[in-house]
Amino acid sequence: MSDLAQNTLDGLFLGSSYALLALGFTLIFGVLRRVNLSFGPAVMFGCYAATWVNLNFGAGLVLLALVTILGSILAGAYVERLCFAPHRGGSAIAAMVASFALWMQFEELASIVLPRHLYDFPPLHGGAPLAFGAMTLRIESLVMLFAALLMCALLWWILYRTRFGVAVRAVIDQPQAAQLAGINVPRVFMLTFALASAIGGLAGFLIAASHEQVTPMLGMWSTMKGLLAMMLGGLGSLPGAVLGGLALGLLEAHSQWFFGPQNRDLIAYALIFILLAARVPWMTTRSAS
Amino acid sequence: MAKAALLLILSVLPGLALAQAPKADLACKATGTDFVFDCTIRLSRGGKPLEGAQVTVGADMPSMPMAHNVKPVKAQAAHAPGEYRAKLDLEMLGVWAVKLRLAGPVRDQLILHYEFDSKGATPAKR
Amino acid sequence: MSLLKVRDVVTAYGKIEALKGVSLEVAQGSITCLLGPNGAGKTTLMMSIAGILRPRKGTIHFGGEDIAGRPPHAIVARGVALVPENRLVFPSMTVLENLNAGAYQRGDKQAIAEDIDKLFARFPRLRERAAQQAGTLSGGEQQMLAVARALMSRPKLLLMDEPSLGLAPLVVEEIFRIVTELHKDGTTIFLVEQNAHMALKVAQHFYLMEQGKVSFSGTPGALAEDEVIHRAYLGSSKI
Amino acid sequence: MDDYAIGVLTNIGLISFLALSAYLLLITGEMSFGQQAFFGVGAYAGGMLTAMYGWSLPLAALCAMALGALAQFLVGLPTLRLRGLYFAMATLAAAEMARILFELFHFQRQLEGEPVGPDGSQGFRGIRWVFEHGVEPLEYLGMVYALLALALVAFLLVERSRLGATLRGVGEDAELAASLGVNVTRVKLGVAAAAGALAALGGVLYAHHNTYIEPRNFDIMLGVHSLAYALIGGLGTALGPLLGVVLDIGALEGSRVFQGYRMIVFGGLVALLLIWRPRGLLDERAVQWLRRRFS
Repeated sequence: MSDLAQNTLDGLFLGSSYALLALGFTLIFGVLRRVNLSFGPAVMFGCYAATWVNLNFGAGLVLLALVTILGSILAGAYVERLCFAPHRGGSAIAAMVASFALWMQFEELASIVLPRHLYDFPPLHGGAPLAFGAMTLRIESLVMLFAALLMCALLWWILYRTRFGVAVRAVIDQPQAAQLAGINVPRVFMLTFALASAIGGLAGFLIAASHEQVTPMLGMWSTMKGLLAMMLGGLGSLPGAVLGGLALGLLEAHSQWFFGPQNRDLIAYALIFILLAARVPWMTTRSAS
Repeated sequence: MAKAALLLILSVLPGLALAQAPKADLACKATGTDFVFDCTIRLSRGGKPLEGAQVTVGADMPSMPMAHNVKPVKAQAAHAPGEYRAKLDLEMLGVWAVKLRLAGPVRDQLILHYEFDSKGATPAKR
Repeated sequence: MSLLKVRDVVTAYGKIEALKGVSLEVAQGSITCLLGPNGAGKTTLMMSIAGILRPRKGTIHFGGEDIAGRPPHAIVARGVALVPENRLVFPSMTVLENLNAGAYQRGDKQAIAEDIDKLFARFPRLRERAAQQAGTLSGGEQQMLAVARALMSRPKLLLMDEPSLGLAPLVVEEIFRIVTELHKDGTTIFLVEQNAHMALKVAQHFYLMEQGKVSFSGTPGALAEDEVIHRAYLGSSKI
Repeated sequence: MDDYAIGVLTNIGLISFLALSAYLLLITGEMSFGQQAFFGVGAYAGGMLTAMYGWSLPLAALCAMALGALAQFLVGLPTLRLRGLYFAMATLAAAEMARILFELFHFQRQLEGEPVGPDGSQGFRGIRWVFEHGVEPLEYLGMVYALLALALVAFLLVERSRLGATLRGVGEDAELAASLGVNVTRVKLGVAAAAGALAALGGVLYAHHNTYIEPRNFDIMLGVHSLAYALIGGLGTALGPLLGVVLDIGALEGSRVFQGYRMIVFGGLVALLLIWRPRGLLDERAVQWLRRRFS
């Protein structure tokens, strides 16, 4: 029985990191109707920037978090200007392939700045994990879960209680009507991109801290997990992103326990394929050209 | 081109000609300059050292080998029989698939996986 | 004194010139109407004025300043609001949220609340549906919401692109009643309309457009109505 | 031409099959992230038939193409009604499943005391048919380009025929095409099988050129690259994807002078190119213009 509980805890921890990534993805997809394949690599850029700062100057956790988030925002702005702004009225595929081209840039830049295959990253809390009876819970898990919930609440407050939120939802709902209502749509795109990149940066920081390491694979990993969680939760829906992330985390934790790591990913992909093929309603409501 | 087309038609019948495949192992150490390694290659065939072969050494990354690769270099024969030396300039560290193309007495190709780090290279365990 | 002066505006989609040098004026406080067959460029002109499309040549003076090519949000800030063709409400936002979005550029919370009450008085059906998602409203109700949302930015000039499109005759009557009421309150209206008969009853001045150019300008009495309708629907082909 | 140049040209040739496969799907309105899986199916099937069972390369290639076609047909069947990003994600999931299955796939035969065959993540070594039959690199290059020419001729013929118009019709607006009497389901499944076969052929040729394959060769990177080739080169004609491959691999080889910064330079160029030509260099307009000038 305690294995089930332990797996569920681990699943929630993993799932909350996916949820944060999926939130960033969904914000961009919701507003721009575009897939940003450079979302993960921008997060990796942030983590590498923080690692570089830590290696050269040594820095406290808060400063590292800030550097990660700022790095991700900077990288996100670069991607938005080069891949998404020029293709606003144009084709979604061109924007996506352009973002893939920049992914190549980020990966090579990372391997130039920090060539080693693996760099360690300071953990959030050095001490031993908390123990309740047979179950152990690492501080990182608690912080990750708390961060995910906090970010959801913050996003909900921004979207439903601020003027910027009205603008974002208007642009998501009907971009031309938003223009006519006097909303500066290009600015909303940029600010939303920055917000999404910040969320990604936070996720990247927490992921790097909980794994206590940074590798070049972080870019691909976070793009894939964010994309899958977004798909699982329903394309373009913010609550869906969180649910999708948690569901993916729980699914992976449990299937890893019963079937081993490689089968874990196999099962996750199989589930996504079956759900898509069955055209389950919550996953295929929003049209995605 | 005509020979290639002829070959296409001729060899439709199944045949099991499995010539003796050569073997190789690699010893590389870092040279101090970024990502450049000095490698000695020991070639053998049927247990005997393989001498007098022209060996070109290249390397691919496992993901996207056609694009992520390094320009091959010609290895020079070293003093010991069946030993060749080459300087390998990789673009980044990590696991590389080292590709040895042999010409001369035997024409073949071998691919060995090694993990390259700041010190040298060790066979990659995957 | 004309509030809006359009001079030799040329707008093109790629190589196709939808507007081939359009010039017209909208007098302050008037209802000016624009008639013309489908594809004459009426909607293109509206979108060029509102900034959705960027004119290649020509000027659009509003209150003395040239707004041609300015982004839509800058034009809304100067007091021009467009009620677009087929309405374009925010479907998954409620009626109230749609109205608030219309007042996006305004900061005066108190005045916004008052405006909403005034609009609910003018459009009672919208008050009943205030908490409903705009996508679930009927065509006529969505048209009213689109007009109300445009009014939330307190425009000096209201552009209306075929408000009667696809609506039942009774609803069209109500739309034109609202247009005359707005006119009485002092709003200048530039109306693109297919329904020539209704439009000519309310307008003080009208223009006819054909193939991207203005082909007639005058007061409703200046041209026999059947001649107008003939040219408005069939273009000026001589039979 | 030294071995290195022949190697690059051969790579360009065999990857072009993958690019054509992605292009074929793109013009029928389907964005696939999964062509690398069928490329892998071809590589594994072809490699096993020659290295483990002594088949000849041509026969093994034909069989591998059939398997690739069948595989994509089976993936196409349940995803018929998916469109846009949903279809892309379904193909991505299917391709990643294939990659993981390759990782789990251990199946070897003892030949002359040596285990030969796929060994999971250790990969599949010793696909040496080309060396055992004394095929010179130049001959192999000739064979690859002969097959590529065949495929190209087929594409150009189809594109001028009614079938070509039907494909693009389904791509532009499937409902409209259906209303004109096109059996959209049959077209989509036919295209899926053809695309699978094309990708598999590329895979077979790659396996025998490289003599070694491993699951990580067929990851998402290759999938998105196959889309990028078609998009950079242009969606107007079958020559577009080939141009994309030449630009990609050619520019990468050419830009060795940038040494470690190749990807940064190349990635930037691709992004800028797409801004200038969102549908690639040889897009529909360019093709029309060229046809007018030369016909």
